[in-house]
Amino acid sequence: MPDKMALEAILAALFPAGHAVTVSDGLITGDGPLGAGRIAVVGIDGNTALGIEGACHLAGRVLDVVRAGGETPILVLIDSDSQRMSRRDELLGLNEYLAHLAKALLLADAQGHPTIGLLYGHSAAGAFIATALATRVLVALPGAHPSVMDLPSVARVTKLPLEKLEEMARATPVFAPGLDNMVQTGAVQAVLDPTRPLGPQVAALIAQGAAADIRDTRDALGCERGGRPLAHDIAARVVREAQGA
Amino acid sequence: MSQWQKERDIREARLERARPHADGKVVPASRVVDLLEAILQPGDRVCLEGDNQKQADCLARGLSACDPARVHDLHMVQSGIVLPEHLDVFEQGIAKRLDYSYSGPQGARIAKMLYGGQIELGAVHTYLELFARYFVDLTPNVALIAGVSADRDGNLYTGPNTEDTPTVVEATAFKNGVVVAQVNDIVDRVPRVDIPGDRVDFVVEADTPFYVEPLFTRDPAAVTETQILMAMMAIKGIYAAYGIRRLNHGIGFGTAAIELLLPTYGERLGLKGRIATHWALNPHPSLIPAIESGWVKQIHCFGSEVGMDNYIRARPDVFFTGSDGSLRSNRAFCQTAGLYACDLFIGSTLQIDLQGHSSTVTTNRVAGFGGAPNMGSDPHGRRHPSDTWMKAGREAGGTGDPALRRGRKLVVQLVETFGDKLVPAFVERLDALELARKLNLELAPVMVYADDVTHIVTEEGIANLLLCRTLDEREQAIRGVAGYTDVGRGRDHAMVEALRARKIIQRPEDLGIEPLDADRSLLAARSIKDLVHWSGGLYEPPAKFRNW
Amino acid sequence: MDFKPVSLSTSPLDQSWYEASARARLAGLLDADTFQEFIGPEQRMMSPHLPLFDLPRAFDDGMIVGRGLLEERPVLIAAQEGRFMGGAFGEIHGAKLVGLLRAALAVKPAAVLILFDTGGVRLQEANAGETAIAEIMRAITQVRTAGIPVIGLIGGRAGCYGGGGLIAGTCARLVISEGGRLSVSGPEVIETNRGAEEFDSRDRALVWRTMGGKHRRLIGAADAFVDDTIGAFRKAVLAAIPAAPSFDLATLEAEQARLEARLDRFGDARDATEIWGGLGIADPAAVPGLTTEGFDALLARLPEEPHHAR
Amino acid sequence: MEKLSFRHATRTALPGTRASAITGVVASGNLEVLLERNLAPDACRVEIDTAIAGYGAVWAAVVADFVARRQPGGLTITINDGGARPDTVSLRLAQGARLMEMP
Repeated sequence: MPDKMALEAILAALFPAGHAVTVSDGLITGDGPLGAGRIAVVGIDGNTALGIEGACHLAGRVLDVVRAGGETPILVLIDSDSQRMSRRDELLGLNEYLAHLAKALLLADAQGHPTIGLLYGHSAAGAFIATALATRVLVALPGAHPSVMDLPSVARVTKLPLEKLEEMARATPVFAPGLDNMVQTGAVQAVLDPTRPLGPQVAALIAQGAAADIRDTRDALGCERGGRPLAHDIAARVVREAQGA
Repeated sequence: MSQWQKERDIREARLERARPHADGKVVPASRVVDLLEAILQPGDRVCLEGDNQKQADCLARGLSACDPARVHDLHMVQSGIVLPEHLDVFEQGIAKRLDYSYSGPQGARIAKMLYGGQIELGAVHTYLELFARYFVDLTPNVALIAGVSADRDGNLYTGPNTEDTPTVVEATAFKNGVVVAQVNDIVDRVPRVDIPGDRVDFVVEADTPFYVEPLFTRDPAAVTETQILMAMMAIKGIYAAYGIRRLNHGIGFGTAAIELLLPTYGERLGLKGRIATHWALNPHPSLIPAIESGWVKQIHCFGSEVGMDNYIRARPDVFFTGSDGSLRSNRAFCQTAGLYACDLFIGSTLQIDLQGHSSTVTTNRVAGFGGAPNMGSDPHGRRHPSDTWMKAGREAGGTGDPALRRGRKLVVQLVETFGDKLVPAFVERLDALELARKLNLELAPVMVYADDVTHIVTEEGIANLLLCRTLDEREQAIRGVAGYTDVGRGRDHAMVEALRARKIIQRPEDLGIEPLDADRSLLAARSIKDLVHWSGGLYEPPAKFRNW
Repeated sequence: MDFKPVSLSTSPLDQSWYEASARARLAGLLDADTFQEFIGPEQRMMSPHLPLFDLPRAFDDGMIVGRGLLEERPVLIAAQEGRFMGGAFGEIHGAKLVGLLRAALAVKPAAVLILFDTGGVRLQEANAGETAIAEIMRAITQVRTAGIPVIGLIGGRAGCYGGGGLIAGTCARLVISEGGRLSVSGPEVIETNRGAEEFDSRDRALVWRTMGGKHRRLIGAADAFVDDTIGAFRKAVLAAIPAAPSFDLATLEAEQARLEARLDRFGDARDATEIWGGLGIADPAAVPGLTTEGFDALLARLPEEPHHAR
Repeated sequence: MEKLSFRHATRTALPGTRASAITGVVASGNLEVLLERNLAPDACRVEIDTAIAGYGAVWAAVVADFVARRQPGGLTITINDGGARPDTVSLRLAQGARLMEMP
């Protein structure tokens, strides 16, 4: 597996002319120049777990962009752990905070702010859903390693030996961790080429996203790529049956 | 000159050695080990109170911390082997020989230690048997008991979980033994005197309140449709048919289902006041709806149950309570009541063989049976008649003058044909026999003997063994309710149908019960919370049973 | 604690939501005999992945979707069966809900109802389940943007955990009962990762006061607290539909303010009872024991108006 | 997992006109039963997918008893089993038959 790219290197590649992106407590916020305008940046760095404060803070920044109007795109950079697992976070309603962050990103997208997720390290579970998976287009850099569930945990719950799971993981992408598998399920649309300038690649995604309608194409991609053989068809069948007599 | 007071002299010597560790009778928890090492002598018979529920855990920790060089070769005589320390003392060489009754949680470890020769086993008793032997040949030299509080004179309040304490103290204190009690609190005045202070030599203020396991709490949420069907059959086919008023229940989900069906299904059958009025029973939370609906006249208890204290306190017409208002239980008396004064025992088991012997032991667990065999046996010493007892006696047949024919106690096994993981409850041969062979026991550990059991209730039907006249009939009656187990599928279909015609076997439809009506909506309470509501907020379930 | 007589009714509306199957909940919640299922069990659209793990499958993959009437108004409805694989999201399970939400944009029902009963992602199909959850959340915001209320109902055995908790947080209104628990990481997960000192999952009273229906209602994470009966859920859903907020900047800004205020006020709280006390409840320890009536009365007496923006 | 299949001839058709019904839930110790009226009135087919292998003889007996008692002619019965005990299987089959007999 290639090493993950460091955030500084990514930012430098994205914004050769400089940027106003900062990292504090693992939370990325700020913006940088993109074409004639600016692009807002939010995210999580350093394999940081996403808790209630972090989610609240990032959502606030996203809503700032929406409130300002215009069509400022939002780039979501992700190298996170899972959601923070603690009694306090749950006591105070972590599900609301994570859902709120996702909703803020979805609202931004719906109101004309293209949202691009760029996964460059780890991400998992609720943190993944609340950030990268809530963007219009999710792409990754080589070295990214999302995992919904790591294999030792799967082994513990299913009581299957780890070796057997590793063997099964090679045959089916549906449960095993890793970037390739998330690409195959359609969750990650594309893997960027780190040897080419990142700025233009991101700009192209924004242009492509802005032109497309708002339909979610992930299940169609998952079907094409074989990672989710049935989801697209099942969803379409439900729509057909609901529209039937 | 003959010596007639050797035991008393020894007792005085023990007390003399112990006194430096006590302030009067009071001993701090930190001095327990010193106290026990002073009192105990090698080879002593010791009752370390381990009851079905409450545990003298502080004293158990103390005993297991004694120096085996000073305290060794003890002979433990106690009803319950419950705490790890109860067996640690054998591993450490502090104790050597064991006579006991019941060992639920430690059953597997006991088996291992028996195989390994670390424990020299006297016998596995029923409760009453062991209590009886306390007064004959297993009298403790030292009793280490548990209570809620004591005053400085040693007057002891046992609290609602009196259980074995009066029996143990009676045998020890009046036969030159030494009694040490652990209590949660030393108080100026105990709420009531359960054990007078002149029978208690030392009181230890325990570091933590003694441990009690909520053994009798069955969450109604876990009662299945099959258990409800069996409960319907038991109520209609046995309780109503024999008019059973005086009874004891086991602690399984099947009997909990019966308790929860009394105010609903039982009410519908018009049975209120005609059945299930007088009980020898622990305060089962699942009986609350029946009590609140006016079904229950009175209940005498072996012990208490966690969370039931306030409820019991508020229902003195039903429960036995002391002048302070709290429950007075007593295992020896309640076992006796269950044996002689109840017309029915109904409980569950893990294995039943083709004759009807049943056992809960498996080849790697030696759990013992506690009180079930006392309840689940026909007392030949009984002389008073009741309609139920006489009817059962008539069904059992016999010859000669009817006035010379004894009645029969109903002993009912309520079993689902398959247990967890599809393990069959009906077997050709009990695992108990294999265990006896491996351990070289003269007597296989049988819970209820075939000649005591009168009915078997499964989801397939009721087998009335009283009406069987030959061993062959009996075997087919058992096979005939054994469902799809190998034993059940091995039945002689023609003979089973013939037994059904004679009502030796009754199917749900023969009793007018539609299995599809066996629904959880029949339960008077479907959750622990419902029980709390039934109790008017008096029942306070332990944390692990809450979902709010 | 508070108490009331236990109902011995056998009417379907009086049956326990917690105990009922997903199908029984659907049947009881909707007008009688109006439920029509999409991709019904006879179509046998079962998980293609569970056989790899040697696990049994269900004809509906634990997710039942369809349409029906609620007080004669058409609704689309989905119900998770919490007893099958813990109600977890797998490929088909998730895709059925995705399809239902997309269908809502086309058929414009009076509401979409989601009957949650889930432990989160089905780990045997984790990538598909996780992605489906993201698709569902996106679709919910689109349905809400179209002016169709999406109402979540939580009161099942499995609770509403993991990604299910995030989906619930995306709904316009949530109805919850005492049995319902709403959270991301479950108690066992936190205990496994952080130890029993952080969260003793066997302390059920702790579990309920941290994640249970009353706490969620009190802090504003759910909008209605109801008795554990199908009839009570039905009544609450009928009340929730007209009250559902739209999905726009104003709503999310209000939610932002609500969540920030919660952090400010209660960020240092160690236990739910501290929060309840801070809300002006005189006897926080008594809250778990309150009946629904007692709890409603308590809510009515609280000094501040509930704040439901979501 | 183990697949089992049984075919039986019945004396009569199961009353009622419902085309299909489902009862039960696949869970540990539980099962779901799907009943469909799509065979000749004197035929019944039972297809089982069970989590616990090795109980073919027990299943055969349970199904044979059910067929003898309820005469489910015309039905295809498909079962997803999570390791239910035979009494639970019998109960679900009976519940399913009753659902199919409802108007």
